Amino acid sequence: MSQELTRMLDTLTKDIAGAKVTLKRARRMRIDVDADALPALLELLQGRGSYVHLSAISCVDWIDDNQFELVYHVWSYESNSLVSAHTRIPRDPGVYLSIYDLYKPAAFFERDIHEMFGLYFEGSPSMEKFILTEWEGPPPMRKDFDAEAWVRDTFTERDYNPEWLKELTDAGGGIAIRPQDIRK
Amino acid sequence: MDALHILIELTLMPLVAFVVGLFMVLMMRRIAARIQRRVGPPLLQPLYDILKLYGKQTQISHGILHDIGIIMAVGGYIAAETMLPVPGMNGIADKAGLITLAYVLMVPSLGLALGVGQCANPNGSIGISRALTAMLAYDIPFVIVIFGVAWQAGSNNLVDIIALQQVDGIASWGIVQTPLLAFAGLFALHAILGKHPFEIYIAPAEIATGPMVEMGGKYLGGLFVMQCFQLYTAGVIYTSLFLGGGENWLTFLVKSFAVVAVPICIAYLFPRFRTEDVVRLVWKWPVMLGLIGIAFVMN
Amino acid sequence: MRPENYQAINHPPSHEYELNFGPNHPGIEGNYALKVKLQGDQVVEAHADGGYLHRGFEKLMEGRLWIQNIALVPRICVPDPVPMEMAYSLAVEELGGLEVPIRAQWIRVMQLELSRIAAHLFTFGGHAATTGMYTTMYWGVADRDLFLDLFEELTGGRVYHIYNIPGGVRRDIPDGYLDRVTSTLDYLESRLPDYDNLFFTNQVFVKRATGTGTMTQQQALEWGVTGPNLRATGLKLDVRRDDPYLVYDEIDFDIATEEAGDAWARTLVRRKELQQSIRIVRQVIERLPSIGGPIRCPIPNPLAWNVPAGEAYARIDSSKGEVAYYVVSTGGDKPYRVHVRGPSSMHAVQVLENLVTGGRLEDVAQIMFSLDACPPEVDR
Amino acid sequence: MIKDIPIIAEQAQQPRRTNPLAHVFDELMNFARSRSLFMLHYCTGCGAIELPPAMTSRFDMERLGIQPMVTPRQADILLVTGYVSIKTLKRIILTYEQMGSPKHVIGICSCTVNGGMYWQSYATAKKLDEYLPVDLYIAGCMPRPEAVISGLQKLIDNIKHGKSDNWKDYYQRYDHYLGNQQHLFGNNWQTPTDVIGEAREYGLFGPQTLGQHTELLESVQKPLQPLEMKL
Amino acid sequence: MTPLDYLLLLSLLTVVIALVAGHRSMGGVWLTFTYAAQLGGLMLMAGLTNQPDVITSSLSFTILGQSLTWRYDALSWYFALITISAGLLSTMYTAGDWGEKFRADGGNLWLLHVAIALNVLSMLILLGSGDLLTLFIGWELVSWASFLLMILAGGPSIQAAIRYITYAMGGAMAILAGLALIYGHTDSFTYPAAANILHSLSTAHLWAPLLLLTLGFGVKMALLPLHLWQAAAYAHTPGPGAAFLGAISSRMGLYALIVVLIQLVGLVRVIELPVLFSFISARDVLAWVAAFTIIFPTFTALRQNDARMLLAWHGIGQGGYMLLGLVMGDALGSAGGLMHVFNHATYQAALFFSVAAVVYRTGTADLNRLGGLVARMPLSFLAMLVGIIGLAGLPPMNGFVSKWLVYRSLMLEGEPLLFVAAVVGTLGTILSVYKLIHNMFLGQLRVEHENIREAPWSMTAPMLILSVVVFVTGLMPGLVLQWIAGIQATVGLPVIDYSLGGLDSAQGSLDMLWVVGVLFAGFGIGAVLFYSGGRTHRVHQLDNYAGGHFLSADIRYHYSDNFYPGLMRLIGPLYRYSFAWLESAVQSGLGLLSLSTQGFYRRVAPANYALVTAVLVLLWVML
Repeated sequence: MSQELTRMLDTLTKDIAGAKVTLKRARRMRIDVDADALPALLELLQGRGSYVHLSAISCVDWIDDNQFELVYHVWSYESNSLVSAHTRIPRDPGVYLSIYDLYKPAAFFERDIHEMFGLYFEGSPSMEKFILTEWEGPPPMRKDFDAEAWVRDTFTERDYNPEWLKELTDAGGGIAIRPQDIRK
Repeated sequence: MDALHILIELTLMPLVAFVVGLFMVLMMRRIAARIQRRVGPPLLQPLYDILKLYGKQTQISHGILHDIGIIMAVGGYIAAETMLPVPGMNGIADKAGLITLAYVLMVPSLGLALGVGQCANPNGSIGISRALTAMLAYDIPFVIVIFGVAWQAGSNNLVDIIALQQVDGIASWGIVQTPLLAFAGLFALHAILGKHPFEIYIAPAEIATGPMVEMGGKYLGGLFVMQCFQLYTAGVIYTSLFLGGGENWLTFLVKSFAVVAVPICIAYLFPRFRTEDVVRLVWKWPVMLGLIGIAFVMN
Repeated sequence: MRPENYQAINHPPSHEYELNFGPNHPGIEGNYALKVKLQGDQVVEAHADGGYLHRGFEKLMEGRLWIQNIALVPRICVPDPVPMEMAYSLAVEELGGLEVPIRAQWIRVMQLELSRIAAHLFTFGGHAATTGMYTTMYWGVADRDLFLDLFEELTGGRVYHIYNIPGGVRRDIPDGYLDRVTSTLDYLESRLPDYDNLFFTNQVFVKRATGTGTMTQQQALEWGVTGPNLRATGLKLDVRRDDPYLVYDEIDFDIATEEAGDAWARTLVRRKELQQSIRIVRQVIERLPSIGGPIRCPIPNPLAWNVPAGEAYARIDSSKGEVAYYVVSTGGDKPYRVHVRGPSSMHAVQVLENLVTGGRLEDVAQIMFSLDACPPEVDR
Repeated sequence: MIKDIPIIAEQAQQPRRTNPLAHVFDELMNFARSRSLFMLHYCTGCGAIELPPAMTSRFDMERLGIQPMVTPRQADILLVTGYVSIKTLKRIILTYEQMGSPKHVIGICSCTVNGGMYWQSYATAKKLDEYLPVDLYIAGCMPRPEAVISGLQKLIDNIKHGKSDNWKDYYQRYDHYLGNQQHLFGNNWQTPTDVIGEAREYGLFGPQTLGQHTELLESVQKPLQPLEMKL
Repeated sequence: MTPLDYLLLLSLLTVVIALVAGHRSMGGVWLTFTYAAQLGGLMLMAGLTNQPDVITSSLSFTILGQSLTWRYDALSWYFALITISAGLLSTMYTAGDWGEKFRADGGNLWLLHVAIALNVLSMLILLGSGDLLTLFIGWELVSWASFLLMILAGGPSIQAAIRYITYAMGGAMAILAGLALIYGHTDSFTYPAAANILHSLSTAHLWAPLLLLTLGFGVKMALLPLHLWQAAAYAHTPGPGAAFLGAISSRMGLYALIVVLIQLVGLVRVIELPVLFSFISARDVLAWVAAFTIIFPTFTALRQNDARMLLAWHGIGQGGYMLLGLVMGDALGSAGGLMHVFNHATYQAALFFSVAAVVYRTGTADLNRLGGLVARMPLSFLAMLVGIIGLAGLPPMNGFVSKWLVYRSLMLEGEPLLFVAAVVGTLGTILSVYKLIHNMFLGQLRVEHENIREAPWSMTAPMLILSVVVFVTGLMPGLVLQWIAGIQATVGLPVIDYSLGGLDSAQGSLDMLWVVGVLFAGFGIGAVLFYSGGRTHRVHQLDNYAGGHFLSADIRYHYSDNFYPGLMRLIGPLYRYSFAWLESAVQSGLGLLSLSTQGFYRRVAPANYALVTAVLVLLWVML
């Protein structure tokens, strides 16, 4: 079955320049495609390949390559297989095309990627913030945003050696052998 | 009847109503708990709630009307209690008949409606709109029942109606004499109490508890007091109209509690209707039965 | 809130008014908000507003070891946490090329289905409470607690189990555990007629739920609806069947469907799934004693485990719908990227907005609960 | 598992009550308060999943006089169940200020104590008691219903003995809390409730009610004056 | 010169002053004094209420051998009291800032003064009619005077007023035909002669004049199928004019109906008069017309989104209670019906004044564009509150007493369906008045209304006076009931056994002193309870529960439109189908009638027209 699938996908994608189909395992296919060819590929997958269910759009920030990788996971209820269409776009302008007119669920994922990565999708119905409406920092999922440093700057840590515990320790209570004594 | 005597009665009757009402609220919550396989609240829980609410140290008001609304809601019921005869006390029941009672009972609702309106909260306003719609629904069978009973007794005076029913025991009770009216009355009573499935105007999941939305502290306390009075009033009116009132305090209380228990036992087994379904249902069965009942009574 | 929001400006000369469902509202599931614009009781516009439960899981996971993340993932969906652990484990196993022992797979199936039962009982309670039917909620939550007890015995945690780890499960089932599961299932089955009488066939409820929040098959597919909500429109689609994971292809169960696609159909589908889950668990109980072997495959030192580079997409069917994890590894000791696809990110945003618009104020809460939307999945 | 937060603020000088019955009355009110706690129905985080079991048939909180209430106006206790994302924290503060005193905050789950397992998350606030006066923490991830109920019983005990008036601390050290809030939410932060005015009106004014942070607030805010009736 | 002459002359003087000084700034004040003088003149005749007596005017004419006389009895006095008081308060209201603004907005203040004065004069003339011919003349005068008042605002009111005059002319034709029928039998227009002949007429022959007269007077009264003109016509009349019209104008129809049904035909005869080929009597027909007049306009009012329209529709509905009470014919019912005339006039005027004050300040009466005004216009709110409690018929206001009397009478007469109909009307009233007060005064204050102020004293004083009257006559209904008892004695109805607080009767009495006393004692206890609780502090309306969200100033969260959606889902289709059908049916029917009437007027001289009609109808009767 998988062989058939691969063959079908090959015929489907032969018009798409640079599309590379990989069969990862049963029911999982990976297609690497150029950024400008991706909408055409998805249109083909949906229209001729019955891949009607957009499972997710994932975005990966390859900061070393200065690229965003967008992965469109589409599922076919007929051939019961998942195609993950991978494409990479430059990180810098961070603008890409929306596939909302093909897949309605894309609206949520694109909106999500927009606020988490700062990647703008042209033609998406709403690019307003949804989750981070009250967040003013940079898009947090970018690799160059250091959440831990931000947390350290913003919040103070709880004092784990409060006064009342010190008094207790001074009065001879607490741990029988202290860690530093063991190390000696 | 001298002035002092009547003054004592007027003071005692609301007090009795409040105390009995507290226990009716407790009964309601205990019944709910038993149906839901729980233990339920302790004996004085309703009292604790009210005390606590009146003892709140900071509370907000949205304006004078917000205050007046609660005063009217509680005061209207206090006034209405003096028109409900209890064993040994008639209050001013003979100076204000059934119709007056029915209309005085609308004063608390109107007061509450005003208070809620001033809160400027849409949830509250929707709650009031639903409550008034429900009132339009249940008052029709209610007045049909009142008409039937008043016609049967030849008087719209509750004292006369009770006296007439006590002539020869159970056989002269309204529920035996006019069973159709009694059933319609019970149905209307269920809707008046606003218990499920008629609980359209509290509806937490829809309108965040409707009229109570901005009520806190003594405002909510007032509503809790009002709930006590409401249960008591419903029980006593029905007892007086159909169960021969109270020969003595024991039978009076037994009957009133039993009357209130009936809708409560039903209530916790149902979800709530939509507004128009409430109106449709209440305008269909109790009205029909009530009118047939009146036809029997008037022949 | 900013001071300029209190500045006076002209009011829109409109007959519409705004009402906020949530975040502090009993008609909303969890900490979530739906802003609706109404005219009378007719919803004109609805806007979902999320982010109240946002913790940045995906960011957090990039900063923690592969094994540490197992403690993090169940928190993504609180009422039904097991599928989250499972999907993550499956994805990591795929990356690492781990072969899960067959016994562990059966235990995982049992745990998944028990979790589904608990989640459905909880949902029934919530759905009933939106229509004012608190007794169902009280009963449902109390009966769910029995399943939490089973989890506690198996895993040590009532809600969050952290039981599945890449490579298998943490510990074997205790002695006599399967008997206790059987007796709990028997008890639940004996309670089902009560629930039917009280809730599922209660005419007032049926009247309120039929025709509420109806979606067609076409709409459901278009909007990316999955799970019980999709099956309530009459489509026999289930990840457990279409894309079998664990040992679901060896298990005999029916896919529960209903035709109507409204709130009542969705509830009935869950009611039928409850029985199917009981059936599955009973099969597991039957087979499990005969399957020996280890409960997990050996993995390297978890604190210094570099998962081979690659990417994996694991999908499973939770009680809400399709849960999927997209995991990218660059061969380090931490994931490079984890993307969580919760089913509610469709149900609680687009689908909810669409179904609520044009509907009635009375039905907003009911639609949300009948979709069984789980806000933390949206917010992550 | 349960830990009291010591009350740091100095108690404001209470006016001496000369009526001998006042003490009895206070005892009665404290008792009524302890036996009737309305908790706000607000699921702020994942710990809320253990509240339904605690409320419903199995553990039944109503026998302790605790019942859920919908709006902050009606509620006495605010259960902050789990991590508070910054967006939620604003709502929690709004909600807390709308509640009528005496009000009590219970932090449930470890995340309210120190951020818990989300200690490095950019989206959640770490220590709840920096922003609100917390009466009681119930630690655990997540605490079982038994723990929640035992924590509530501890609170009941405290209220009965008049020991649980941390809510006064919010008025008396408003500047401190407001400062922390401004630090997190920005200098334009304002809630519709006029806490300073309330403190003044109810005699809860403390030495630290006003300070540099309240000055900042007053410089930016458009105070919401109640709509007085005008002739 | 009798006191009646003084009264009529004073009224004429008022008209003259209005003509001369109506456009001056002080004109309103002078007019107020002349109305007060008229009231004084009326008080000279106050003795009428105590004994069944008649005061005749020395003015009389003889035309075509018929003498025209004017005289006042207790009934006329009662209606005249309401008329003059309404005129007085309306003019007082107009005299101050309202009139200034009206003029500044391009309204014709002079015409308004003149129209009100003319209305009062014509109504006084009508009320004094001593025979059928003067009744008709007065009737025509009143119709045209009302028309003048309705049309003077221009704009949409023109259409409404023309609609009114069409209906009124149709009604006048019917009246004329009825009078002609009676004249055909008696050759005389005097009441005794008419009464004699009507008593002796057979059933079939009595029906014709009765039907014609009831239809004719019913137009002004806005009885059910003929009610469609009224609401728009009243609502579009400028503020105090609407209050005046709403208070008394359409009650002239009731006055005429009382004259015909009770004084001429006799209620006993009406009760006995069977509808041909059926088992119901004329009274049943009238009672059901009244019941439908209560229900349908009330529920139409529920759908209105304009405060003035809402009130005007209620004015129609409340007329039903008056007729319903009257045709019950017993002491309680007729007392209730008659008392409701007074009660309705008081609260309806107060309500219209209050709405006019809001319009004065905000410029709109659209219920969707107001809200929260109680904080800014508390006195207007108070007047409206008292007014709506009266209108809804709840204790302790006077509307409760009159409605109670009607209910009680329906109970005693054994009319369960009518009783239910009356209660349905009351409940519908409660629903719609809550909508009125909620959408205007409660709820969210719109930001553009943040800075408005209470209406000036010249406007609040009349409404507060009326509010006090509404309350006092509710507390002590005996004050009004003594006049009612006088009327009942005069027109030959059973006399009510009243006391200061209501009435004593074996089958259930009403003592408003006790009821109100206990109610206020209850409020007092409620207040003590309330204020014994902790202190409260006031908050701004944006400090409000909104599901945990922050409310901001740009959000409209005032629930106003489609206020009873649940109910409308049930009965909404009725509005769409039945009411629309009724309206179009009546409209086309009356359109046809008015067209033909118009044709008659154009081609035939009016005097001949009357003759021709009379001949035609006589022929029909003879055959």
